Amino acid sequence: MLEVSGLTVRFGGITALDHVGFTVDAGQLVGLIGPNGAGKTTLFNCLTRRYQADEGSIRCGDTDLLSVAPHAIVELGIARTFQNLGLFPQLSVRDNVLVGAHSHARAGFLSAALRLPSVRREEARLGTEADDLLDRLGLTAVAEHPATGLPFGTLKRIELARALAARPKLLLLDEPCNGLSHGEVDEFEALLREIRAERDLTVIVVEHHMGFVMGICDRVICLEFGRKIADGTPAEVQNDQAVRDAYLGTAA
Amino acid sequence: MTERILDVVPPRAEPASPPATPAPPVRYPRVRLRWAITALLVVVACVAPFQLAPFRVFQLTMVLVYALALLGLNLLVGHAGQISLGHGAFFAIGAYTSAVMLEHWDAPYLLTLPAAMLVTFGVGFGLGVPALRLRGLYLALVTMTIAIFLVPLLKRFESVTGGSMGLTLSRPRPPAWTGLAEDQWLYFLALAVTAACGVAVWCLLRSRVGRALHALRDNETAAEVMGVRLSRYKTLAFAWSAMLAGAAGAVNTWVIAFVSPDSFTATLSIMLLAGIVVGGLGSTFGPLLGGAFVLFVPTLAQGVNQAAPGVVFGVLLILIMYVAPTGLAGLAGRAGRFAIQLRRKK
Amino acid sequence: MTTLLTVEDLHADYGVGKVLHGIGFSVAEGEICAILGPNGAGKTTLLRALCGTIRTGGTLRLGDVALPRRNPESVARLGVAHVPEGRGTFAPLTVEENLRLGAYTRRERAGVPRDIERVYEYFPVLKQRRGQAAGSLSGGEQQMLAIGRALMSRPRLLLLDEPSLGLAPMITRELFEIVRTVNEEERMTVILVEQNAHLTLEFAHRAHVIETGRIVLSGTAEEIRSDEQVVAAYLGIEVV
Amino acid sequence: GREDSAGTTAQGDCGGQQTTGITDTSIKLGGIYPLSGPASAYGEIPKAVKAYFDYVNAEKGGINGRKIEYVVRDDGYQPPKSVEEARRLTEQENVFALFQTLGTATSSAVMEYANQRKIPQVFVASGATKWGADPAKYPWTIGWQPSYQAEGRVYGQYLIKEKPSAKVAVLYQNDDFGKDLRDGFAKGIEGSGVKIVAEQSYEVTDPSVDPQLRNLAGSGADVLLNITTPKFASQALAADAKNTEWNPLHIVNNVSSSMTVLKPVGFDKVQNIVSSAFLKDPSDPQWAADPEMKLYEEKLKKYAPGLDTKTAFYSLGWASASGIEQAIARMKCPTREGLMEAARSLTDVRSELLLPGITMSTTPQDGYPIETLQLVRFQGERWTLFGEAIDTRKESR
Amino acid sequence: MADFVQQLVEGLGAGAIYASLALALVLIYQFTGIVNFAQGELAMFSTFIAWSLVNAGLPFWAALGLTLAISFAGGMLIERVVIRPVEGAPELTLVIVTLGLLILVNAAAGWIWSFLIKDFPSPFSGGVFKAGGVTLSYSTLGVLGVVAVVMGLLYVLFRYTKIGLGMRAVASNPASARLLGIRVSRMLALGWGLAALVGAVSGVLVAPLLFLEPNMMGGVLIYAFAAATLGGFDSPAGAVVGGLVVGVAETLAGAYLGVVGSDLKIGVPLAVIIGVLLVRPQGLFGRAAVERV
Ligand SMILES: Nc1ncnc2c1ncn2[C@@H]1O[C@H](COP(=O)(O)OP(=O)(O)OP(=O)(O)O)[C@@H](O)[C@H]1O
Ligand SMILES: Nc1ncnc2c1ncn2[C@@H]1O[C@H](COP(=O)(O)OP(=O)(O)OP(=O)(O)O)[C@@H](O)[C@H]1O
Ligand SMILES: [Mg+2]
Ligand SMILES: [Mg+2]
Repeated sequence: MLEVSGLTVRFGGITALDHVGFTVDAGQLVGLIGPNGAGKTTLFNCLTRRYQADEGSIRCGDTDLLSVAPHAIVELGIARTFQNLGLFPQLSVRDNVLVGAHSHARAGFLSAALRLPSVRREEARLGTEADDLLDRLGLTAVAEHPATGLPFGTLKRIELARALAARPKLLLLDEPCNGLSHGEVDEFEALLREIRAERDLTVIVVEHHMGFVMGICDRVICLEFGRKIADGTPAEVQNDQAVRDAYLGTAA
Repeated sequence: MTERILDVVPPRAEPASPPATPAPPVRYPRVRLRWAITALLVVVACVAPFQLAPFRVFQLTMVLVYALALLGLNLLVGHAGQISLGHGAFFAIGAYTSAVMLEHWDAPYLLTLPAAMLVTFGVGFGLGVPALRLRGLYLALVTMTIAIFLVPLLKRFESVTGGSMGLTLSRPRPPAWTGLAEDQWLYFLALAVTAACGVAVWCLLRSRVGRALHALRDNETAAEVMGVRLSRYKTLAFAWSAMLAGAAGAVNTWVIAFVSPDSFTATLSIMLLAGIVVGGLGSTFGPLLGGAFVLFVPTLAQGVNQAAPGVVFGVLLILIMYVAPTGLAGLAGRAGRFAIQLRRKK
Repeated sequence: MTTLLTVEDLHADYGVGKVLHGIGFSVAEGEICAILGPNGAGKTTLLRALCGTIRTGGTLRLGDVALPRRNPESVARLGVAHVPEGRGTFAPLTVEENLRLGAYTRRERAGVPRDIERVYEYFPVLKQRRGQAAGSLSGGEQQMLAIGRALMSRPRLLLLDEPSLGLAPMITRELFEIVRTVNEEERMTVILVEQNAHLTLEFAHRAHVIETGRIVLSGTAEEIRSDEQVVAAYLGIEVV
Repeated sequence: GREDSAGTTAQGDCGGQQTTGITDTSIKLGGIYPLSGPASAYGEIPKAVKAYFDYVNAEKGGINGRKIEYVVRDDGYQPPKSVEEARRLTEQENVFALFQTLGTATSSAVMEYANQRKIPQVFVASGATKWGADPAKYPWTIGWQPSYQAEGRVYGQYLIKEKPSAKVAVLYQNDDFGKDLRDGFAKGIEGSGVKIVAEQSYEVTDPSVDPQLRNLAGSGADVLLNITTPKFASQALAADAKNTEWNPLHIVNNVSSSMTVLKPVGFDKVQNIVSSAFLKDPSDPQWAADPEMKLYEEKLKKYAPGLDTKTAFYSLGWASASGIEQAIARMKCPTREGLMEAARSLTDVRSELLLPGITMSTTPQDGYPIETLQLVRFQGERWTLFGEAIDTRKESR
Repeated sequence: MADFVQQLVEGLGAGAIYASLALALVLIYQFTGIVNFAQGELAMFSTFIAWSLVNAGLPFWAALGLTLAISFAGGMLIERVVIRPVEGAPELTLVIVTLGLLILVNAAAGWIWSFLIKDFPSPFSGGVFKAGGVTLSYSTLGVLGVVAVVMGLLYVLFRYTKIGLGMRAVASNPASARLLGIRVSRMLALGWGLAALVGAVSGVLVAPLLFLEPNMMGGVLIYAFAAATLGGFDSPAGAVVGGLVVGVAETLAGAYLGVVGSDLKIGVPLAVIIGVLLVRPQGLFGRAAVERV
């Protein structure tokens, strides 16, 4: 499904990614871990064309991702959430989710301004879909609330809803458990499992919460200083000495 | 000892704000209120020209003209989040397109409206290209310089534009069947165009397009990740915004029957921006309130102090921003909600 | 032990509805005090109230002085440092400039370069990035920067809002060690808001559990940890 | 439609003519000026006009027993605003006539409306030719001061006589005023040995005309025709004085010939520059004993205390107010039609402060009241008249 | 050739004037994050104060010193009275408030001192300096010198002082700056005061060349905006280089590009700006905003 090879990104003197290569099979749930500044988010940014890769290639199915325009990434079925939240603060929660469905609608300026019947139908369809999603993620009560001033955990869930509204095949989650308490992490884990099964998702998740990563992932990749230092089952990675030294620390 | 504040340990509490089984989605009274206001406005708008003196009708016509331009500016600034300090230029281009067609080709005046819209759409699309790269302040200042540049440019092509003398035209006569006076007829023309554009913009904003504009205003990166094609939406927002300002320019030509470069100096652009900020960025009725501001407040200022109307106008502008930092529409909305709350409490 | 911070009947809101409904507790000088509670309980709001960024009612005292209302500058000048939710780094400024700003209100300037070095020792990655714009750091690096910046003012009271957010497990542990070090060596008082209740209770002296804007449970860290029922009910963690 | 309902009409001899804004004891006039915005300097003019009317009302009992009410509105020099204000004056204030709308573009915007509604727009404060060019199409509009074109021709005539092979550099404001004057000059020198060798224009938004002047200096011209508004005129005069290598004969147009322009530059730097005038200059000591001038100074002090009588804007306002007084006094019918008829049939009528030998004359076909100009030269601390007053009527038609 | 050099020199002279006001714009932007449309009018008002003082009989340099002090205090006062009530309001609200201030100050100056032009003494001697067919007046040289000095001072202020650091923090994130104990309001007032002071310097430099009247700075402001935009709004060096480029481009275009002519010459710096900004949207010397997700 996804094939990354030799991916290198540099910023001035820093090499944020250094010849990283791996593949992800359809349906897999891959955990991406590594110390702070290892390049995890940078990798996501390359996958969604936020950053320009200096070397290497990324293929998604038959497409060379690096030659796709940033806005067209979502059309290939790739959606993501952001580490530091990337919501639209002045829009309602519902509208945030509807923006997620942008790529599944066709209305243009003129047809929308004239409110052609096709646009009306499309809006109705998107509306129902969004409401279903909100319902599914327990956000109905805050649907009309602007996406600011809600607790951090709720905001993270809205981001997930928005990403799901794009009906992705590949979902990239950047630290989804941030700010969740222990119990909430468990709930989220359950939710993610269900959604993944329902929607046949391939997921890459960056997370520092080891309980979550080890519990849910089929496979874990560990980066350090932009290099891949481990790639295997959770158990393998957890016992890898390099990973322990660089990331988990002795206590883990 | 653990200090127990509750006697019974409750099961894990639900998250604080969202209750698990929600009440039916909240419908804000605001929404119903907006429909009520709209209905009221339509009635008032249709009755007014038969009740008011011709001069007042003329003033309302001008309010509508400015409101139309502000509708466009609101789309760009309020909804797409790009600042233009040069919208007077599009207003001018619309006005000149109409005037030139009337003067040189004797075109039927109604035809000049779509023509003006087409021309300004094209120009706006072209000028939207810098808007792709520039943000906020930089875009504002570049558009301002473009507006300033337009004035000598209009003077340069004297044979077409009439140079600095401008073009003097005559006002369209009402068709006999209407039985309307000229002012009334112009008023209804302006009303029809403004209302139609208002409805179109309203529809536009309540669609995927509107949401995409809002999204790119709030967070460009996230919008692009969600599939919003920034270049397309930004240039089109610019073009549509220019087109509406151009439409306002064309109607302005019908009403004023005179165009000259001096009619469209940087002052106009600045007044338009002030108008939409005062009216309320991103609000439904902001353009209308802004239009009223542009027309009435300078008059009010000279009523207060004729020796230096600018002093009064400047003070008024600053005061309005104190009282309503998010615009008059926001202020009206707040007042409305307050009233509703008061009624509920009783 | 003297009391450093006294909070009585604290109320707070964001203009729409109350978030804190009469919170009262006190923090002794040299204590690490943990505030725990579920999402949206009002922990962040409590810290904001303490540092004066939101509207409040009730009494707040630092030592003998009442904390000024709605005036975070003065609160900061009384020796309260806050690592806010969302970090609040100055994106266009460099890492080092951010750190220097942490010491903005300090009278003695001589110790500033030394303290910058100390922060670099705590978080070596910051040293590597010292000339880089703070906005370009990774999430975790920014978190480190925010904590380092707060330490630069050598505060009497340090408010930490989910400091482990986005930090790698190893760094999280180190962070807690650092908090313990400054607490012990400099008698810096710390109020720690955390989701990672287990780890927090290991380091804190006292803890308060907040739910929907009220304190529902208070005690020493030991007590709370040992009361399994409570821990399971409120904090949703199995005790190891 | 409703729009015609407001006006009133006369009975008797003048039957059917409009009597809005005029009664046996009063007459109401409205003026539109830029009191705010970039052209606010002109906002000084109505102060003197008002003083003149106050004086006439208080000391002469009005004009033929009719006291003058004078309403001033601000248009900020924006044509759409001028239309609005013109309509406010006529429809809300019910003025009898628009006396002085200032500026070419602004007055043009009003012209269509005034003629359509048959409202006198008299003595427009602008020297564009259009006010008198088409009396058949725009019978309700008439200018007052010598047209810019006429002024340009005067300078042309002067050069042909004095410097028959002059090479002229022209600096002009890029608008109707600058172009009209330049065109008049070009027409005036047609077929003679005088040639324009360089031209530079500027925009009112330009900070300075120094660059333009520098470019003109390079042309090797020996005459500089300076067609600018006051601020830019000062800049140009100063720049010319500063450039010691280029010493052309400097002609400055009438608009900018006032002392307020020359004084900041320094009198020593503007010696022997040439201009033209049709009014007595209040700062010129030669008129110190002139009764008209004494009246002006005394009454302006009395009715508009605090104004500096030496300022040319005030003498202009004073003179034009006196002009409208003459026209109103000559109305046969006390109607709008009557006013236009009077304004269009003036024969050698003097208004206050006109230079000796200069009068107002119109016919139904000739819509230019003042067409005579006097050449002046700056010497010492004042303008001195030289040569005859030049009647541009003779050359033009 | 000499002619070309002469035009170049004159362009630099004009550019230095634009730069002087652009410096004030950049200063206030750095301090407060505001684009101050009233900056030119405040400079004009300060110059009128200096003019009044000179006319009241004060020696030029004393009047100048007093004016700078008054301007500084006036700037702080304006921040207190006019800006503080809308502190924290949306950016455009602040822009409109400064526009209101522009209109207000312009009209007030006209009301107080009338719109008639006044001459203003030049601080520099009137002579010229000649070399190889090129004349350079001392006043141009003086303006360039003052601008260079102000630029240097600002650079030091921004980069090397504690206050400079604090103020950059305030401009980038006021809420965070507060948490660190930086007195934001005082910083903003200081910014307004300093900008008014630099503006006053600009006004005093400009007035002898353009003559003093309420609309004196209108045209200059547009070019100063162009200069700051070109150079990047966060760099004093950028403001100066931007000003010089704009001045030279405009002057040379007016002199040598026949089609452009003096009426359309403003289009040339405009084209330069758009061209530069398309390549470097943050301006020549500006720093690109870092954005991370
Ligand atoms: N735009 C940029 N400019 C300069 N350096 C950058 C930029 N983006 C990322 N970096 C650097 O690249 C490195 C990798 O950053 P990245 O955000 O990918 O880390 P991460 O693995 O996601 O860390 P964390 O777990 O803290 O989020 C960091 O050291 C960061 O400072
Ligand atoms: N800026 C704001 N405007 C309006 N309401 C707010 C704002 N910030 C927080 N709230 C509300 O206040 C309540 C408490 O929020 P707070 O952020 O203090 O919770 P928290 O305990 O810190 O939660 P988390 O663990 O998610 O950080 C929430 O219900 C939230 O919706
Ligand atoms: Mg990351
Ligand atoms: Mg929180």
